[in-house]
Amino acid sequence: MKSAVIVFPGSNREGDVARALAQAGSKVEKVWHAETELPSGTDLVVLPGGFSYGDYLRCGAIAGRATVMDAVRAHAARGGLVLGICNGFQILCESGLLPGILMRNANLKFICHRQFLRVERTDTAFTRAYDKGQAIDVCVAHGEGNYTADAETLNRLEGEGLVAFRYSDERGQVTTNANRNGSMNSIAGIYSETLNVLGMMPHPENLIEDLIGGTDGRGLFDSLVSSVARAA
Amino acid sequence: MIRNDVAITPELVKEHGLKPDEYERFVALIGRTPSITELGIVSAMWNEHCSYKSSRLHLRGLPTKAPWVIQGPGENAGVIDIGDGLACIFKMESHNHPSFIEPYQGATTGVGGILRDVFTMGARPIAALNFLRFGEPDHPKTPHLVSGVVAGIGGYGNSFGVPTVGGSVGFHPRYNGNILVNAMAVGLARTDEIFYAAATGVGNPIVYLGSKTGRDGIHGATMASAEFDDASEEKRPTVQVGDPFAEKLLLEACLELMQSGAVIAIQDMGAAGLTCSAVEMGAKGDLGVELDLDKVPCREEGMSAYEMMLSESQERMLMVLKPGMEKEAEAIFVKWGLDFAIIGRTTDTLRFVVKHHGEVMADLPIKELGDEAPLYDRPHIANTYQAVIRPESVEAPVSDADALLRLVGSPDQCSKRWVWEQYDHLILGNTVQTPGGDAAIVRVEDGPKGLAMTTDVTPRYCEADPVEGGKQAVAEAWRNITAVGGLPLAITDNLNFGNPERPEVMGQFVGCLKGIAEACRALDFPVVSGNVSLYNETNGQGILPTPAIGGVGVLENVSVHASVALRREEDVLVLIGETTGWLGQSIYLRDVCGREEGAPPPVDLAAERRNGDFVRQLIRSGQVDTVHDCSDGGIALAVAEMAMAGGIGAMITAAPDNMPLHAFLFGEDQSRYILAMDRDQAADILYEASALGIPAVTLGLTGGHSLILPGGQAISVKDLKAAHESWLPDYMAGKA
Amino acid sequence: MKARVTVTLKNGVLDPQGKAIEGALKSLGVEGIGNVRQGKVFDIELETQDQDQAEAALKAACEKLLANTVIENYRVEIA
Amino acid sequence: MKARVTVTLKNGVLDPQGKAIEGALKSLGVEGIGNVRQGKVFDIELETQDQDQAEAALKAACEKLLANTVIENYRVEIA
Ligand SMILES: Nc1ncnc2c1ncn2[C@@H]1O[C@H](COP(=O)(O)OP(=O)(O)O)[C@@H](O)[C@H]1O
Ligand SMILES: [Mg+2]
Repeated sequence: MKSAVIVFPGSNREGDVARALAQAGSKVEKVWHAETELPSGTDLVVLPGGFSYGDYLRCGAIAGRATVMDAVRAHAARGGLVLGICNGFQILCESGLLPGILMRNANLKFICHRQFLRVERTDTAFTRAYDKGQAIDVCVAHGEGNYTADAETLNRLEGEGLVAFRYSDERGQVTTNANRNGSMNSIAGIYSETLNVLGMMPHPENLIEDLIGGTDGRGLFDSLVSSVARAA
Repeated sequence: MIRNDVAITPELVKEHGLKPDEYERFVALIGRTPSITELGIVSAMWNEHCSYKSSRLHLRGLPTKAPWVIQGPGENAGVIDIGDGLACIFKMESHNHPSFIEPYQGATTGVGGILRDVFTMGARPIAALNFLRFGEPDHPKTPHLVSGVVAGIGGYGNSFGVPTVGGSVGFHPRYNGNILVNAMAVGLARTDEIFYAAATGVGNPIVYLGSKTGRDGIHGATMASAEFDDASEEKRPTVQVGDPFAEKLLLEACLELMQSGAVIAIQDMGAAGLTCSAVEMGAKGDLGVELDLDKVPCREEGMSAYEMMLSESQERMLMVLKPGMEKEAEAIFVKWGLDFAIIGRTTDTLRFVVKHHGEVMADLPIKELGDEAPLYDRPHIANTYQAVIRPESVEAPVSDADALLRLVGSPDQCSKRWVWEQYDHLILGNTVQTPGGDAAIVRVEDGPKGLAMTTDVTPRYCEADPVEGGKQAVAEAWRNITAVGGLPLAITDNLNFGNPERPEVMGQFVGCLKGIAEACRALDFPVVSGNVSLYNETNGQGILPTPAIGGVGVLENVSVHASVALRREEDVLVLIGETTGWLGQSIYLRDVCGREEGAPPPVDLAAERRNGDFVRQLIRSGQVDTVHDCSDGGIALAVAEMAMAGGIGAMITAAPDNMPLHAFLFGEDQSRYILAMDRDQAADILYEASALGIPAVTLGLTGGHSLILPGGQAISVKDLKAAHESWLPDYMAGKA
Repeated sequence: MKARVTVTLKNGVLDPQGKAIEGALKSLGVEGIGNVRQGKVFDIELETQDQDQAEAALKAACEKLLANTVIENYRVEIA
Repeated sequence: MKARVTVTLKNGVLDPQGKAIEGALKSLGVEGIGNVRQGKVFDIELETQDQDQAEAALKAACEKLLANTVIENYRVEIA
């Protein structure tokens, strides 16, 4: 498996996600935002966390229009896998690859804490290593993760089962308390219609080791590697 | 636009913060009347912030050497060897005055400045910490300052991409008019790839890098050394705005350029911007410097030489490049979208020459600007020491349990979660111990090594007895690192004091330094970098003497460490260190009895070292994994914190017969640790301790859902946690 | 030539920031403030003197970047 | 009554956002854009019908919260 991690000016979790991918057994190549093509043989494109372009204007807005995004769009259109984490999710929304937008957190503050997520479905390339309804312990670190979409979009996401993760308590219960950024329907991550693009605010890449808080994030990367292996 | 030929009047000299005799000294040095640009340059070089004129003499007494010290004070940051070819580079710096005027931007630019100090030396920042002091909670400005400063620290560090892993927050009326915002950065480099500020070689290009120069913070450095008065709010436009995005690009570009081998010397533009950086590079390398300001990238039109030399625009660097490597260097900066301009060269004249529009605006002897700066041995008087308060003379609380509940929920002792949740403390995936423990632990690359780090000082101790307070600050930092299993290696300090022209304040400064030096020597914990912030005083009211200590230690195997959280039921709690029930200057005396009095607890440095070495050995050998040091609030607060962190109750069974119970529970005797371990282990450890002459007693047992005090009073861990976690968020929401 | 672009949230789009400001003003004791909505302005210097060219450039800037037209409206005024 | 408050950075104060946007517009091929500076607008509904009261409330809102007068200017227009 080969992953391309796109680096924008201001990306800062590219190393974290590269480490998680490598640990799961993927080859990883970092790709500069000004490139027009992805490395040949790319299975997965990752848009990492960070503050691309300082998060100035709107989070992900400037990166969403970077040169390399045309290549990412083409990759997605071919059915290639795309994962956007945190700032990457914001970029996916701004570039039109995913619907909706991430607004400022309800308390208007950046928040960094451990957070449980309920895994909504396990039949995708991203989540097959998890159990349905499992509560996984990951971390969040963002100022603008408040997922917002119009009623029609929200209905479609729910109706078609495109919600990937919701903020929950440790038992997988979706509660108001667990939804600290104010996201609609407690949405923490969504898929594209074809389930090959995933955007999520939390950071599974920071929970891959027992020593550093736990290993609940590994499932996502293991899922990707095994999915690609299966497809090959 | 300021012309270079304005007449230099006594008023103008005064406005530049130079005393008449300092100005005379300068005129004598150059043998003529200076131009306005020259006056600006010397005012920047000779103010307190850059010249350390009041403190230099006393700083010489600090121990700065050890076999593992690669670079002590004097460079952008200190450097220590942590083995395996790796160096840890760190420093702490204040941004107190700017943060009071504009808390968000003041704090961001403070963080930006200290990160730059660290990566200037070739290190990639791996962690940030901060030390904050605000006025009393009821002061109308306090909530606004807390919210702005915290958002600013987070705003910069989060975007830059460094985990903010630790720090300290406290409140006291003596900070009402002068808050403290001290930021610390820790970086990592290979020992053979460290970069310094001294220029070498004549005729080498001097290059300007980073963001453009604007009229930001002109006089900022002078402001940092001027006492506040009520008119100071009008100095506002000198506030700079931070751009963490530009800094992140600057980091990547600088590290890439350093790898290319093109860099001879590098210096960040901090206080007094281009002036300080250029003069230091030349003076340290025994070279002259010639600058052509026509080449400086400017953000605004019509900037004069004076303005360019004094601008404190952020995210800028100065480098001396290897000749012939200009093109390669420029390509790297263009790729990262940053400015790059050759603005001068090194010379063999030992003069600092500044040209603008073909005219010489300044021509000064470069070494004398630094070496001949005024040096003061300001009068200082020793403090009047406060009497030792005997434990028996301090009233008992109505209820020990209520007193404890009150302390865990007090402004100074409550959880600072509201603060550190605004900081990304997990980025980079190496944070082994997150905020909330004794010291933060960050894994070094992929391990197995780790670094432990902390910031500490107890200002009320320093106020009551500067020497003991200085010792205690260092000892507490050493203890916090030890408590997680780290071997303390070196410190950075941030010496925050009032007006040094007052002999009492100078007395505090001298006393604290004496204590710091003594403790550093006794604990083999040298000072490798630091910062002095004086004139923290408004309308004659100075801050508490606050020499913040930033300590760093190493863990050879980071997976073997200890933390404060109780892990198991039925563990035995063991107390290491001697307890006399010292209540003078304790939190109990202040926050329960309403008295801020007495001599602070003394630190026996030999015992400190012996107890700490013993505890560290227990952690390293894997015998103990649960440790907390005893500090503010004594045994009771320490056990409460262990219970809250682990969600497991505990029973304190030891009850002394030689002191009142409240003195035992809340006394702040130094050099103590509380350990939790299983029964068999405990017997061995108590035996080992007694063989070594180390005081050790069984304190109690873990288990249940409550903390039970001697005599049977119980508080549920849930209630403790509710009190501990609620004060700060409620206060910030206007509810407390 | 100079222009000002104003970007505001579409009606019906939730504005957490506006809401928070509203609340903060109330608790600061500022009386008589009802609903608050926050938007952005961009003051732009144009390198052309031609009105049509300027308008075209500004429209392009808004559509391509300055506004997220899914949730935002924009307005251009040339000084 | 409705009002619009516009908050802009004082001259000479660094505007990292404006700078980044300027760069982005250039790289998106939008021609003729010079300097960009970003500010904020607040659209505010007032609960009073009295012009003087409204002005006083808005001024208080700006000074206390909406503008950081250390680095920003503000302008109030009542519709
Ligand atoms: N400003 C801050 N930023 C980050 N962490 C903080 C801050 N203030 C306090 N903390 C964390 O809260 C914990 C308790 O702080 P403190 O009571 O000062 O500890 P100690 O008494 O062990 O020095 C520490 O882990 C500290 O790092
Ligand atoms: Mg401690």
